[in-house]
Amino acid sequence: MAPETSTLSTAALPRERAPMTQLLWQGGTIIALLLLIAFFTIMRPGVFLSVGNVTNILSQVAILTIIAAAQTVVMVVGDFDLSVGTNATLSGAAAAALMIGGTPVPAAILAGLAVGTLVGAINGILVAYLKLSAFVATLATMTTVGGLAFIVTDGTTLYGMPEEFAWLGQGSMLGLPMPVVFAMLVALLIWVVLRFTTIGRRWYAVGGNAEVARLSGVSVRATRFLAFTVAGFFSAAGGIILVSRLSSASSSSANNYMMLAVAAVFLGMTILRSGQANIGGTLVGVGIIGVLNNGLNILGVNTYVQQVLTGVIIIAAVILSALKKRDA
Amino acid sequence: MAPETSTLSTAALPRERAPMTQLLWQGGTIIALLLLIAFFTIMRPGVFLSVGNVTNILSQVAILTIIAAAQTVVMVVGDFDLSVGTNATLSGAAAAALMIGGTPVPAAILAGLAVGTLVGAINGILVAYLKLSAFVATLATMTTVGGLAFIVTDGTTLYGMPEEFAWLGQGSMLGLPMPVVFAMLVALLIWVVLRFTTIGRRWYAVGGNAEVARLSGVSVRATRFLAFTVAGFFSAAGGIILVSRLSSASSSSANNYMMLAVAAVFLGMTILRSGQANIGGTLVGVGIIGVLNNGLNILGVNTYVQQVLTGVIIIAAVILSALKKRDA
Amino acid sequence: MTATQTRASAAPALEAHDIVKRFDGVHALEGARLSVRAGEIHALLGENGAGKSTLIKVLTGIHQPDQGDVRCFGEPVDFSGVRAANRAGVVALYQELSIIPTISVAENIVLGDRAPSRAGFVRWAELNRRARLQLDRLNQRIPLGKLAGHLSPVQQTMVAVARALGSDARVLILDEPTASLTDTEIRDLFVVLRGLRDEGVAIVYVSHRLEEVFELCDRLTVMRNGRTITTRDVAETTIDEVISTMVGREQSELYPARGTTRGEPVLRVEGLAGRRVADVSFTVHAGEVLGIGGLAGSGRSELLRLLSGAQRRTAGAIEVDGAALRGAGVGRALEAGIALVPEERRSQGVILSAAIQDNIAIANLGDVSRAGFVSQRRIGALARRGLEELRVKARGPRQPVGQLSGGNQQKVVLAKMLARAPRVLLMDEPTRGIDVGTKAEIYRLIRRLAAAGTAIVVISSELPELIGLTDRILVMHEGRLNGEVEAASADDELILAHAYGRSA
Amino acid sequence: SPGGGDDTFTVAAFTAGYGTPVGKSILDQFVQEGRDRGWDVTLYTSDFDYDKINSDLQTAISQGVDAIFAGYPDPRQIGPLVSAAKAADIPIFSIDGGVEPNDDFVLDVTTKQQQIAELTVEALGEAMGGLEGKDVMVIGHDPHVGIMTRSGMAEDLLRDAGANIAGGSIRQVLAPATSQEETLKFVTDYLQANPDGLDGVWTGWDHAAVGAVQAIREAGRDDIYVTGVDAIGLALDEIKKDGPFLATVIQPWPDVLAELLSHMEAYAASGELPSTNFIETDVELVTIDNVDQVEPTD
Ligand SMILES: Nc1ncnc2c1ncn2[C@@H]1O[C@H](COP(=O)(O)OP(=O)(O)OP(=O)(O)O)[C@@H](O)[C@H]1O
Ligand SMILES: Nc1ncnc2c1ncn2[C@@H]1O[C@H](COP(=O)(O)OP(=O)(O)OP(=O)(O)O)[C@@H](O)[C@H]1O
Ligand SMILES: [Mg+2]
Ligand SMILES: [Mg+2]
Repeated sequence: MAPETSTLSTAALPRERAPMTQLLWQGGTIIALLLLIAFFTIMRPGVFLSVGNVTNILSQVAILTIIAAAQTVVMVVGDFDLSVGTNATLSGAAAAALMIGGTPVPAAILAGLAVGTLVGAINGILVAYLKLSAFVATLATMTTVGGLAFIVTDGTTLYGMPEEFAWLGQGSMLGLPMPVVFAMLVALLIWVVLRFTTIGRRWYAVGGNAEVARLSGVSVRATRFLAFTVAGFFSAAGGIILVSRLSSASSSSANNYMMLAVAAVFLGMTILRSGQANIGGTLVGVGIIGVLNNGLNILGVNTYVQQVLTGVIIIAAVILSALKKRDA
Repeated sequence: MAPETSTLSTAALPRERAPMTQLLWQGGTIIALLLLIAFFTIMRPGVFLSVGNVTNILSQVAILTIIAAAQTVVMVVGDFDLSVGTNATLSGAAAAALMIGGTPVPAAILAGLAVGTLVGAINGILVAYLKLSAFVATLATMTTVGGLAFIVTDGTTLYGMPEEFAWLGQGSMLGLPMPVVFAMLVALLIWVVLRFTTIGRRWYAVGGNAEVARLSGVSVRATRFLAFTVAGFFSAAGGIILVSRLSSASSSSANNYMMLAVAAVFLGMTILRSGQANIGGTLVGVGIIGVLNNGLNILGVNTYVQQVLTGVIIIAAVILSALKKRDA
Repeated sequence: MTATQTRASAAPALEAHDIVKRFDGVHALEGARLSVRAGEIHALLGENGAGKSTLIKVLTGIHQPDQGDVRCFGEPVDFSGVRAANRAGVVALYQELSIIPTISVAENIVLGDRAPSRAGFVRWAELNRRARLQLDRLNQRIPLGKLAGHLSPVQQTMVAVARALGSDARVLILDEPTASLTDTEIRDLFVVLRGLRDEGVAIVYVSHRLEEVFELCDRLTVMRNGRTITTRDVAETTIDEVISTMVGREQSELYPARGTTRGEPVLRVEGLAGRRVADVSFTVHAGEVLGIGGLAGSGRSELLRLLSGAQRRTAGAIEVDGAALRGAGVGRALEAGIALVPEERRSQGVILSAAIQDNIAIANLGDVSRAGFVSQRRIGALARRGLEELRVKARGPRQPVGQLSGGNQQKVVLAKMLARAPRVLLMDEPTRGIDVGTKAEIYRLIRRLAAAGTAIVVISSELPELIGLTDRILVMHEGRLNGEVEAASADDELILAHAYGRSA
Repeated sequence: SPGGGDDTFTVAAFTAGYGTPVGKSILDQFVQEGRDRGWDVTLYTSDFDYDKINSDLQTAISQGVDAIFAGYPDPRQIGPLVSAAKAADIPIFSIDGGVEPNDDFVLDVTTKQQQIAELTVEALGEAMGGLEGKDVMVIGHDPHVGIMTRSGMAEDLLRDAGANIAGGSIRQVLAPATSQEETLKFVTDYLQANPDGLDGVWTGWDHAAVGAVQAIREAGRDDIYVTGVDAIGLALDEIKKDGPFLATVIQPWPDVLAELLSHMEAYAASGELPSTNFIETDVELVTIDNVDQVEPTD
């Protein structure tokens, strides 16, 4: 501690001597991820960490990454979006239906993105302007949008999109499957926006304390609206890539991603001391989910037991970081 | 104090000079319920409000009521429990498995209740003592418990419980189906506890501001732990009654009730100015969901369209009360 | 409150010996001592960040000390938490922590274990009786059934005070209870505190209002940089002496000289009306510091909120440098050069979880960004400048604001708005919770800004501050302006007369 | 390797329906039988997550397998793994992989959906004394290919025989897992609104049928008949009671599996591919007359 100089006349601003401690992250969740990787590597040496399997894990988590990134944005502003999953389903199905109906691929993709963005904007209006709790509002849109997805697909699975559409989900670039490339781009983009732009700052400020942000001149409503809209857009992107990957659009293809995305973001929040949502953390969370899933499969663990273990390991990871926090 | 309007919905308020304006409830959601009832009555006069159909609606919402009441308790302390659905499934399946294995019915029921209570207590430990966010903790237990339900049922549907067990879910008393009787008892019990007992008031205090409560000497951890445990117990009760009602226990029979319960409680929270969870409101929320479901079925509306309308009407109901709030 | 008081002479009611407490390498306490006797009111004084609140948290078991020990009536104690402390008769009202907004006033006052019950059922009549008793003692006529969240800030504080007073404590600790109270409430509180003292309760009283301390307290302990410097009988010392002990040197004049020049009109307000405010017109000139006086709830805060765009106005015009302010919202007002330092720092001023520099940046995004991208370097530089100017005691610009002492948090709010170099600076209770030394510094800063042409409007519930700092004072009564006085010729009585609605 | 080489025959088996009773038991049985034959079988499962299945299988294919076993696949959602397998020249053997021949598989052995629909609709007609003018509710679940196909066929058969589809069209259940409760509500509500408007309920699978039976019994009716598909134990119990549950259909999955295994064996031994790529096996109607001879499928 600075010597007794903190009097009025002599400026007493202690130097920031240890900037490292200021980074304020705690590795509990990251340690959990590394432990999982180590465990599976030891259990199946040469298999788990093989190039093929790593690529496989990456492509299994690619779409989750995109949807979790969308969820991260909403959680940065302190809200939830329960509709990301059904929104992805609907947007993907809408694009597929249009393509099957003869709309050119690019136009159909844009239309799908527009659908998702529109759903996001509606969430934004409900939460930001009509002041509904994000939970009810997005629960309701989740239900509605899920119903619309059933209607668009007529309850069945749509297929038979043009060949060139398959590139989005099944092509590859520099040896990486396209979904992985897109996931990396989306994560990078959202990371940059959250960290380096004024809109990212505003999102964090609104998430920190909306009233303080408002009194500091942030237009809270527009900021929050934008977050939901952006989440809608990226959910749609995730849904469309999924449809391309499967060459088919079922009536509930991406619905499950909501829970997984929320889990990933929450896992990631434990990584920052401030407990905020952040892309780095979300990627770690996605990593835990993906590694666990793939590793347990490789070990041949029964699906039911996998489910049990997944829950237990998520809790373990979070407890690990809670313990670290208490020390500090 | 104005005439004893103590409907279930009004927050417990001390007698003294509490003027009517302080009761502070707003009818938006109730109006929505009445509008729905009026609409369906006009559309199908003589059918919708017939004694038979009203009893039918009541028995359709009975189990939701029990699980939503459990969720209400947790939401009063300001948390969520995402595991109520899978917990109900697991508890019901456990009781069923025991009965099929020859355990006497009462013992099997007690064991099922114990399973649910234990899951609730684990949630309580994770959230109250280990300070995990309720969302992650109960998301994880939801997953684990869901997996256990698969294991207990071996992925199939259990059936062949003793005849006398059917009474719980299929018997009736004074013309009311037993599930309805149980739902009424549970709602009444939780209403009394929330409104008139010290533990109920402590739950509300913790939900209002846990930090102030803690610094004022409320044992926040024990209080919160108890809320989750109670929720676990009543979820189990709901699950067991459901199994009795269906005479079968599938591996995910009650999972869906979680979302519906959350929606019901949220709808109910709009009826108090303070925005707190409360049993009266939850019943209104359950009523909206039940009436909507039955009414649309009676009108013969397609399932998918029903889903779309359910979301839209939930939003409409909440907006209605938000508008009222702004006036006030 | 029983017969324990007679044992007062035996052992001190509460003692702390050489307490050391560190957070992440910050030495919050480095050998703090305190000894409070039953039947006395003992002031705990020190600059912002001296460690007063931390000491209180150690005494009541919220923090465990790294070294040192605590004794209660001679017995060594090691409270595991607030409940343990309460059971031992040690009760505290913590700084800035008040009420539970979603439950009734009565339940807020008789909270938790103390709620009367029979077989687990709350005895509402008894609960109400007890709550009413406490409010009556404080002369408060707040409806018991009202949701506490719907009370004004002053009323909320009084409810929290009532809770602490009603706790049957043997040792009662109050951390800046009067920071957001006006004279009337303070007077009522003092009557109750003196009564408790006479019944033998040991009272620890933290405040930055030294006049109050000298009026109320029997002994005082001064802390500096986490250490206890001295404990004295109030009768044997003076305010000046205490100040120099607190800051480690002599204190110069508290209030700077008034401005001599009065320039062009900067802020012109015409027929302004909104929630709780009607028909307000006035003008503030460059170089002028305008004070706003009035009773709690008279609409002073609402007036500033209307001016700053935080609240929508229903009528009236606002002009800055001759240009009319159009549109609504804080953003517009800030662009026009109007900045507000709000009264409630925790809910309106700072994002507790965010770093100091991010708090400051959020109101200055234009300055720290280019083409939508922010510059970390500029954010850091801006924050550093503010921290130095206001002498914030912090580890650096990246420390989360929530870790700062109350007074230092307030300085961050000031820094945030000052960084905008506003044309009109609206300050609602700007020195609430700030130590005397820094107050003088802030007064000088305000004068400097005024001299540089900024129009300044200050609300203060401390009449000496209002009179000493400003050039001119407008007094509000029930939402309207009710008189204007020149500060140089004003006194408490004149201002209060206007405040109570009498037109002088 | 195919063609009788000396190293082990490796099979990647997958199903997205491991969360369903039949899916689990047949896949477990396949793994067992395969290992009994000395094959190296790896099982990939998911709960209807085809994204995961496709990734897993693509990896397996890239690591080299001799054959793929597809259990109850949705042919529309396995495009990526089919192309990967084709590129690597790996044959896919499937059970219940659709309702018509499909070049994606070297062999798909399945049951006759048309026969299922015919048998059940006939049974309803007999019990009700003819279908002409009768009101029959059809309960389906379009996301499931098999159910969608047979419920569509049943609807056509009913209409052709002059029956009315109660409610105008097929009632869709949202989630198979909760179908018993959903159907219970459907039928109860329908009977509230149209007490005289229902003579029979055709359901695409037994869980839904059980819900319908319960609704009818609770409404105190004995003149409405229900049929299901799958012959799960719960359904067989109801049929024995001689109540509303009229009939179900047993799909002989163990026989289907045996048929498929024989073709896989031939391929493992000599690299010989089946001569046809689509085999439909007969199904059997279960009523009170033969219910005692039927083993439950779950
Ligand atoms: N949780 C914490 N983490 C890090 N530092 C802390 C924490 N709590 C307090 N401090 C530091 O301890 C020092 C003493 O703070 P404390 O709140 O006790 O001051 P105070 O005397 O009450 O000041 P004020 O008059 O402004 O309320 C400050 O430098 C503060 O930043
Ligand atoms: N009865 C009330 N209910 C809710 N909020 C109130 C009430 N009275 C005042 N407030 C709030 O309290 C704050 C201060 O109100 P107001 O401007 O009337 O008082 P003031 O003169 O600044 O006095 P003080 O700030 O000391 O209470 C404002 O933010 C206002 O919204
Ligand atoms: Mg303090
Ligand atoms: Mg004020």
